[in-house]
Amino acid sequence: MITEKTAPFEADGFFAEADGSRVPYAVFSSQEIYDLEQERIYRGPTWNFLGLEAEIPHPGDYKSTFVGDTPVVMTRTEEGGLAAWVNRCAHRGAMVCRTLRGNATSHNCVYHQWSFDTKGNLLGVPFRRGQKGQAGMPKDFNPKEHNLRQLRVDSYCGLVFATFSEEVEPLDEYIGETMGGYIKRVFHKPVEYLGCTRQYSKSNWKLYMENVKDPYHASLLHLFHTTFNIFRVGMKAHCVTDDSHGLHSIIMAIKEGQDETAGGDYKEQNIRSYDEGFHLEDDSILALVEEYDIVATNHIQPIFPQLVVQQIHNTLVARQLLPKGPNNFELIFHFFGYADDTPELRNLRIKQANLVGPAGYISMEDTEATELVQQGTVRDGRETSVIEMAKHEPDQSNTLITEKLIRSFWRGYRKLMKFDQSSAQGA
Amino acid sequence: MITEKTAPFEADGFFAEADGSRVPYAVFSSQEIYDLEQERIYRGPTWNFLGLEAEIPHPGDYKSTFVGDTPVVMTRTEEGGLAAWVNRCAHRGAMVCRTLRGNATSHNCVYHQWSFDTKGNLLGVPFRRGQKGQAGMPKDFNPKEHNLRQLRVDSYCGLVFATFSEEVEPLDEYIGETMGGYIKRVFHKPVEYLGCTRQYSKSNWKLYMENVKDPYHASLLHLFHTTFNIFRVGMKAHCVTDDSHGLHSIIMAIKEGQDETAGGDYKEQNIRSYDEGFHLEDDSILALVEEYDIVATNHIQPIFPQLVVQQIHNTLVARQLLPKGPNNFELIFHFFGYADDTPELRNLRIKQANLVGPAGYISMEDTEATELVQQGTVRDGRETSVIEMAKHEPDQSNTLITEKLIRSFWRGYRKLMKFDQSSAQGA
Amino acid sequence: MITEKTAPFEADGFFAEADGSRVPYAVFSSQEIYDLEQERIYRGPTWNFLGLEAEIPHPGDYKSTFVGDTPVVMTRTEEGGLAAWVNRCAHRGAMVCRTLRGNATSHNCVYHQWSFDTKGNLLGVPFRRGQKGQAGMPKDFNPKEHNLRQLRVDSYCGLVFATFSEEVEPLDEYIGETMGGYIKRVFHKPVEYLGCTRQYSKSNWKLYMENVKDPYHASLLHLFHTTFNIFRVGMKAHCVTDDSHGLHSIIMAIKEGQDETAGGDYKEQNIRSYDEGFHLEDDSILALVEEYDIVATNHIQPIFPQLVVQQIHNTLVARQLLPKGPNNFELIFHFFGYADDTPELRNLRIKQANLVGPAGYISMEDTEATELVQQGTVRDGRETSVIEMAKHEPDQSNTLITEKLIRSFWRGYRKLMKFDQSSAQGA
Amino acid sequence: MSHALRAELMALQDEYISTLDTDRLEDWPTMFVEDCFYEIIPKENVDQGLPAPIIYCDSKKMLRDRVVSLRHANIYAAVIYRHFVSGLTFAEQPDGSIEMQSSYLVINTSQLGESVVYQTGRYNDVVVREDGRLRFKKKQCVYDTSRVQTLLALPI
Amino acid sequence: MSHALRAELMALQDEYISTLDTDRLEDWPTMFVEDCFYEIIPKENVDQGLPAPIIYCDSKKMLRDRVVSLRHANIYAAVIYRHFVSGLTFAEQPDGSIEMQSSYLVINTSQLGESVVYQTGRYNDVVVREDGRLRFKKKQCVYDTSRVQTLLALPI
Amino acid sequence: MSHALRAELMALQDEYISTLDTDRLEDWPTMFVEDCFYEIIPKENVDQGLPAPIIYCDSKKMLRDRVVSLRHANIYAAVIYRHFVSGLTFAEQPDGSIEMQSSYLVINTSQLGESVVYQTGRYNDVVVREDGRLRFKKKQCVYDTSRVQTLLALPI
Ligand code: FES
Ligand code: FES
Ligand code: FES
Ligand SMILES: [Fe+3]
Ligand SMILES: [Fe+3]
Ligand SMILES: [Fe+3]
Repeated sequence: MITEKTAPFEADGFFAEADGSRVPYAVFSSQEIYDLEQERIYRGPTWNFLGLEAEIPHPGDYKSTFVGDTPVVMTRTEEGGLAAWVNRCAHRGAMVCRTLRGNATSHNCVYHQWSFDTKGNLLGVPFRRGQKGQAGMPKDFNPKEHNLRQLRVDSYCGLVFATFSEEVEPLDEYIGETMGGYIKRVFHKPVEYLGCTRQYSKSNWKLYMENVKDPYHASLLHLFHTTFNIFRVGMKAHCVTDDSHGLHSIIMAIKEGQDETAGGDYKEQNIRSYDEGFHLEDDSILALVEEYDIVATNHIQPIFPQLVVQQIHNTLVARQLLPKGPNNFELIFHFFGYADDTPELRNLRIKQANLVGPAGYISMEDTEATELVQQGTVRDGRETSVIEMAKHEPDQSNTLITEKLIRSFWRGYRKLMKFDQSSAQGA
Repeated sequence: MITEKTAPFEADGFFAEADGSRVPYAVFSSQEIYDLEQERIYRGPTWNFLGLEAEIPHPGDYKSTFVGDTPVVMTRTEEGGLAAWVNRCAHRGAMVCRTLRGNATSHNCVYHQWSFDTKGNLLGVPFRRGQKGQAGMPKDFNPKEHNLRQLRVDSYCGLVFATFSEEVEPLDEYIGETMGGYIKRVFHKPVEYLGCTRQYSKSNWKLYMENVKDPYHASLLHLFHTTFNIFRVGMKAHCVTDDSHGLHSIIMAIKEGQDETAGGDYKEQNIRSYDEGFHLEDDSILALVEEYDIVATNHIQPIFPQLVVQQIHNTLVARQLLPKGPNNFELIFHFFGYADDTPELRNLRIKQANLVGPAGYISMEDTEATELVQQGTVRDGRETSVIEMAKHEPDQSNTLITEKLIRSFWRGYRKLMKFDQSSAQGA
Repeated sequence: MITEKTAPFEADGFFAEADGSRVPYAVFSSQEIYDLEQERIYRGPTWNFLGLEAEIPHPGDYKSTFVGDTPVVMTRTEEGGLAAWVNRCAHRGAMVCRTLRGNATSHNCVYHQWSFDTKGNLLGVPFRRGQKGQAGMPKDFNPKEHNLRQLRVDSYCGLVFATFSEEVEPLDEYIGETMGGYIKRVFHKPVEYLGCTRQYSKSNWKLYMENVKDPYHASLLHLFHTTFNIFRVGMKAHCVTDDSHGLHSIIMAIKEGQDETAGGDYKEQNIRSYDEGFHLEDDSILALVEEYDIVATNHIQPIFPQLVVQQIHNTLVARQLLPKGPNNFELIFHFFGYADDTPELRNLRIKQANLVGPAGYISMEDTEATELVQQGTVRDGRETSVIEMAKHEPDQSNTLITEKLIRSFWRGYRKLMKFDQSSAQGA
Repeated sequence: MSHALRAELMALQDEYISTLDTDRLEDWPTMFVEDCFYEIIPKENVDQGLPAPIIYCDSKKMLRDRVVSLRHANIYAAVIYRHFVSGLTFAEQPDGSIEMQSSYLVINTSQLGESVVYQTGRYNDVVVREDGRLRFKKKQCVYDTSRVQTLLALPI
Repeated sequence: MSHALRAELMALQDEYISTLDTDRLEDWPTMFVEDCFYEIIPKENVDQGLPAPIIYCDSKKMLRDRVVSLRHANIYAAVIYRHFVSGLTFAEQPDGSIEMQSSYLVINTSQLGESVVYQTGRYNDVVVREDGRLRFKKKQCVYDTSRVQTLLALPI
Repeated sequence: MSHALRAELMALQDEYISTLDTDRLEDWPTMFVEDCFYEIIPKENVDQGLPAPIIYCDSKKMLRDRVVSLRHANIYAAVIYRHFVSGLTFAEQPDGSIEMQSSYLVINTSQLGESVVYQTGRYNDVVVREDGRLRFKKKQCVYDTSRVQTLLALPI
C-alpha cells in the first residue's frame, strides 16, 4: 500500500531517468505534485508572464491575472512604472480587485474599505483612530507592515513578468541571450493590443508545454499545416533551447529554400496528414506579408512557465498559460499588432486570427490532443511516456523531426522540482 | 515536503496566536480541518439549531435537515414532544426520510420497508419471522438494538436544537443567561412560520460566522445601511458575547439618542459608504413599527454553530447555517412573524423581506464578501488575517467599530478544535 | 487524529466481521479504497466483462469501453479472433481510439500518427528513419517493445471478458460450473444485439452489486413486481452463488407451482408493496412467451465484477457495471434477442424494454435506492450495515427472503482486498 | 398561411411541455390520438439503426399505464422538470399530417434546490388534426444525453 | 385572432427578457403599469402556501427603487444573465386582462467566463393593454432553484 | 404586419439553428448572402472595443472553407450541439434590411453522453430579402462564455 499512501514523487526511483526521455504520467494528475509545483515553480525561482505593457498603457490601468493559481494584479503606477501584488487584502483576506481590467489610483477592499495604492501600499483604514471615544486600531498598528504582498516586476520588450522569488536572477538573464534574440525578432517595434480569447482545457498545463516544444506533432496532427505548406518537415527549421536551464525554447519553420518535394515525404510515410484534393476558395487567409529579416511561417517560443510567444504568418499572439489544478489549464491568447500597422495589414492579422485560438484552423487540435493524453494516462501514474525522437543526435537543431526540446524541458523541470534528488536516493 | 504531507493543523505553531487576532487561512479551505470540525464541533459538545417548533406544529410533522453535514430529521412525536434522528436506515444505510417536510407517524425505508416511529425506534421488519418455512431474521435479532441513531433534542423559546453529545451541558446553560435574554427579546410571544429562502455560497461557513460578528463591516460594506440610517457608526450599540466559551454573540444597533452627525464621520473617512444623493421613491420598506422595549434597527445574534437570530426593522428571521464541505455553506433564512400580527404588520414584515435574504438590500453583499475571502486566500493557507480593531479596549461593548466578537469566536473555536494544544507543542 | 490520517482500511479492526454481515460504510465513499480496488480487483485476478461478441461481428470491428476506470478497446481481429488493449498510446499516452464504436484494421494515434494493428501491436512510427539527413528514432528503438498494453481476452457463450492478470484461472474456471449452467440457459443460441441504454448513478458500484444480490429488496422496493406477480415472495426461487470465491451469484424467480396466496403474505406484513386496486389497460407488456426449460420471470446473475446477466420475462440484457470514482457508477444495459426471433417475439422484447433500463417499470427504483444509501452513509464511514436476513439458515437456497448472496459477496470482496489480514491484525 | 400553421404548432408544443412542467400528467395522453406512437430512445442507438428504447408505447393505453404507474407504483425522488423547445421546423404531408422537428432541453431541479441540465435531444413528431384540434400521432424523443442521470421517471 | 394575440404576447416576453439581458435596467419598470405587483418567490414556499419572497414589489416605484439601489448601493460581482422562455400559454379574462404562464431559464456567466444554470422557474403574469401597449399588471417569478447561488442581484 | 415578419424571422432563426443541430453544415453557408459577414467574438472584447475574434469570415467563400476544413482537415471529438434561441427583437431599416437580436444557448453533449452548457451569447444579425427569401447579410455571435471549453469546432 506504500504507493497509495506516499506522494508519488517520494516512491523510490520516481522520475529516475535523468535524460528526460521517460516521464511518469503521475506528474499530469497528482494533486500533491501540483501543490508542490505551486511552491517550487510558481513561487520559486521563475519569472511569470502577466501580460503586455500595451494592456495597461495609462497610469492607474490594471489587470487581474494569476501567477500559478495565486490571484495577482498588475498595475501601471502613477509614475508610469509597473507593479504587481497578490490580490488578497491585508486585513482579512478578501480579493481587493474585483474586476478583470480597469483604471484606479486607489484600490478599496469592499469588505471594510481598507484602501491601497497602485503599488499595493496601505493607504487608509476606516475609523483607524476610532471615533468619539470609541477605540480604533491599537496604537502599535503600523500601516507600513500591512501592505499587500508585492512581487518583483520587470518587463522585457513590453512583456511583463513577475516573481515571488528574491533569489532568481534578473529577468534578462532568466530569459537569456539566445531566447532574447528571438523575442526581439517579434517585438522589434511598439505593439498595439487587439484583445484576447480564452481556452480552457481539461488537461495538465505541462501537456501544453510539451505541445509547444514538439515540432514532430505539428507536422502530423495539424493537417491544415501540411496541406497548405505552412509548416512541414522539409522546411528549414530552428529548434533551440535557452543556454542555462533548458526550460525555454523556440521552434521556427522557415519557408525559403525549402525542399519542395516535402509532400512526397508524407506520402512515403503514407499517413493521412497530407491531402492533395483539398483547397480553399478564399486563400487570403494564407497571405504572408514579409515583415521580418527571417521569413518564418511559424515562430513558437515558450518562455517558462507562463508564456508562449507566437507568430504564425502575420498573426501575433502572446499566449498565457495558467494552471487550474492538476487536471485543467487555461490558455489566454493575447492578440497584438504593431502600432504602425496599415489598415490592410491590421485587417490581415485579424483575419488570420482564424488560424489560432480556440477555433483556430491550426491550433484547435492541440487542446484536443492534450486532453486525450490526460484521459489516457489518469490510471497509470507509474507508467511513462517514451520520448526518443532524435535522441541520439542532440546537436541537430535544424530539424522538425525531434523531441529534444521536450527532453530538455523535463530535465529542467525535474531539477526545479528536486526530483533528481529524490530519485537519486531511489536509484 | 512535511507541510504538504502533514495535516496543516499539525504543523508546529499552527494557529499559535492565543488571542484570536491571527487566523491561518488554511482553516477556510482544508478538507482535513473540515472533517475534524464535523467530529469535534458538530458531533462534539455543541447544540445545533434544527428549526422552529412552528415548522412542525402537529404530531407527526417532520422536517429533513442537517447537523453539520449529517442528514438529520426533526419530528413532532405523537405525544407532541420533539425528536431527532440521523436519516440513515439501521438496516443497510439508506436515507429513510426522502422529503423535506411532511407528516407521518411511521417512517418506512423504501429499500426493504423497515419502519420506524417518530422517535426513530424500529417498528417493523418485513418477513422478520420468515414465511412458510423460509427463514426470516435470526432468533437473536433484537429490534431494540436497531433503532435509528437518536439525538438529544431540546427547544428554547420555540427554537429547536439537537446534539450528538452526552457530555454537553443542558441547552439553557449552553446558551447562557446573557444570550438567553436577547433571544427572549425577539421570542417574547408565539411566532408563526412564514417560509424560508436559501442561499448557497462558495465559501467556508466560518467566514459567515465572522461576518455576523463584525459590526465594523456592517457600516462599510452595506451602503444601504448607512445611507438610510439603518445601521451606522454613532448609533448606540451592544456588542456582547456569552459568558462561557465566547462563541455566541450579539450585535444590536439602537437608534434613539444617536449622534445625528454620524453622516459627517463617514465623510471624514472619505469612504464611499455614504451617498447623500440617494433616496427611495417608496420608503414604506424602511418603516420601523416599535414592538420591543429597546427599539433596535438591527439585532444580529449568532448562537454557535448553526443559528443566527435576526431582527432588522420589523423583519424577523432565524438563519440556519449549514457547512457543505470546506468551500461551501448553505444559509437558510427562516422568516417568521408573531401569531397575533395585524394584517398590516404581517404585510410589512413580508415587504421588509426585501431587506434580507439572497436578494436583500442589506444582506446580499455578505456572501459576496465571504466568497472574495475564499478566493483570495485559497493558495495561502499559512498566511493569516489581521484582526486588531479595538483589541486594546477589550471591555468596550457599546461600539460598532470593533472586531472583539470575532477574536472571541476564534479563541473559542481554537479551544474546541484543540488547536491550542497542538500549537502549544509547536510554540 | 489517527483516524483522519490513516487510510480507513488500515485502522485496527476495520471490516473485522468475517461473515460478511457487517460492512463499514467507508467502503462506499473512500477514495483510497477505490484506488485500491482498481489495483486489487480490476487489475487483479478477475475477468472483466467488456461486451458481447455480437457487438463486433466483423473483422476490424471495435468498441471502446473500460476495465474498472482504465480505458480499454475490444476488437475483432482480421482473423476473426478477439483482442483488447489499454487505450493509451505507447508514445506519449494519448487515447488512440477516439470513438465508441467503429471498424478499422489499423488504429492511428492522432497526435503523431503512430499506428497499431487490431491486436495493439505497433505498426508504424512516422519519420522513424528520419528524412534527408535529419535523424529519426535511435537505432536501438525496437517497435516490438512499444506495443499497446495488451490484455488477456476470452469469451464465454458470446460474452467477452478481459483480464490484466497473468495468474487468474482460465475464464471458464473463473465462472465455474454452477454459474456457467445458468449463463448457458440464457445464451443457448446465437444472439443479436439490439442496442444499449446508459444510466449514471451518484453512488458506489458495490451498492449496485448488493442490489442485484438482494431478492429481499426486489419483493419490497418494486411495487410493480409484486402487484403484477412478476416477482414476489412465495415464488419458487433459486438463490445460489458460485462454488469458489462466492462473488458471482444468481437469483431466479419461478412462477409455476407458486403459492397463490402470496398476496396475503404482503397484507400480513401490512407494507405498501401490494396494491390491489391497480391494473394495466394494455398488459401486452406483461406477456411471458415460454422459451426456456425453466419458466422464470426473473433471472438476475452478477458475474463479478462487471457483468449482470438478466432475463425478465422476454427481455434479455447483459448489464455492464463500471465504477466512476468512489461516488459514481455507470450501468450499461446491452439489450439483445436471438438471431432467430420471429418479428412478433422481437417486438415483444423491445416493448418489454419498458420494464428495465433507466426508465424501467421494475428497475428505475434501484439506482434511486443506491443513491439513498450513498447519501445516508457518507459521514459515517465507521458505522456498518446489518446484513442478517436468513443468516442462521446458510443452506436455504430456495427462498427470496435472504441476504446470503450479499454476505457471500462481502466475504469474497474482503479476501480479494486483503482486508481479512489487516483486520486480523486489528482483531 | 403557413405562418398561421406555424403558430398553431408552436402553441401545441408549448401546451405539451407546459402540461408536463405543471405536473398535469393525466392530461398528457389526451394530447395524443388513440392509435399513437411514443418513444424515448438514445441518439446513439438511432444512429446505429438499433431499436433499444427506454420508453416505448404503441398505444394511448400504454401512455395512461405509464402515468398510473408513476402515480401509484414507482418510487423516485421528487423532482421538477422544465422543458425548453427551439428550432421548430415542419412540413405538411400529402396525407394532411404534419411532420415536425424541434430541439428540446430539460432542466432538472432536485429537492436540494439545484438545477442541472438533465437532457437534450430532438422531437420527431407527426401531428394530425382530430375534430379540429391538433394531436400527436407520433412523438419520438431522440435524446443526446446518453448517460441518463439516476433515472428517467417523467415523460419528455 | 388568438394567434395574433399570441404573437403579441411572445413579443412582449421577448422584449422583457432582452431588456434585462442587455442591461437596460432603467427600462425594466416601464414595462409594468403604475399599480403593479412583482415578486420573486421559491416554489417551495408557494407549494406550502407560505408567503416569504426574496423580492416583493407592490408598486412601480419599488421597481425603480430596486434599480436605483442596484446601480448605486449594492455590491455584487459583474455577471451576465441570459433568459430563455418557453411553454407560453395564456387565457383572456372577462375583464380584458390576459393571464399568461411560461417557463424560464436563466444562465449566468461569471467574470471568469463560465456559464452555469442559475435558475429555472415559472412566470405567472397578468398582462393588460394600456394606451395601446401591453404591460405587466402582475409578474410573479416562482423559481425552482431554491438554492440561490451566492446572491440574486438582477431582476428575473 | 410586423407579426407576420416576426413569424418569418423566427422561422429563419429556427431553420438556422436546426441546420446546425442536424449536422447539415454544407447547408449553413446557403443561409447567407454572397457578400456576408460572420463573426464569433467574446463579449469581453466587444465591450472594450477590441477586435480579436475566434472566427471571422467576410465572405460566403470563407464560410464554405470553414465547412470543408471541418469535414476534411480538423480533428475534434465527436460532439452534439443543441442551440436554443429566445428574446428575439428586430427593427426594419430604411434600406429594407432588418436588424435582429436574440439570445442563444448552446448545450454540448460529449461522446460519454454528458450534456453541459457550452456557450451563451447574443446574435446580432442583419437580414435581407434575396429572391423572396430571407438571408443573413451579417451574423455576429457575441459570446458571454469567454472560457471556451476545449475548443470551438462547429459554427454557432
Ligand atoms: S478584508 Fe479587506 S478591508 Fe477587511
Ligand atoms: S436499507 Fe432501509 S430497509 Fe433496508
Ligand atoms: S502520443 Fe500517440 S503518437 Fe504520439
Ligand atoms: Fe499544435
Ligand atoms: Fe453584513
Ligand atoms: Fe431491484
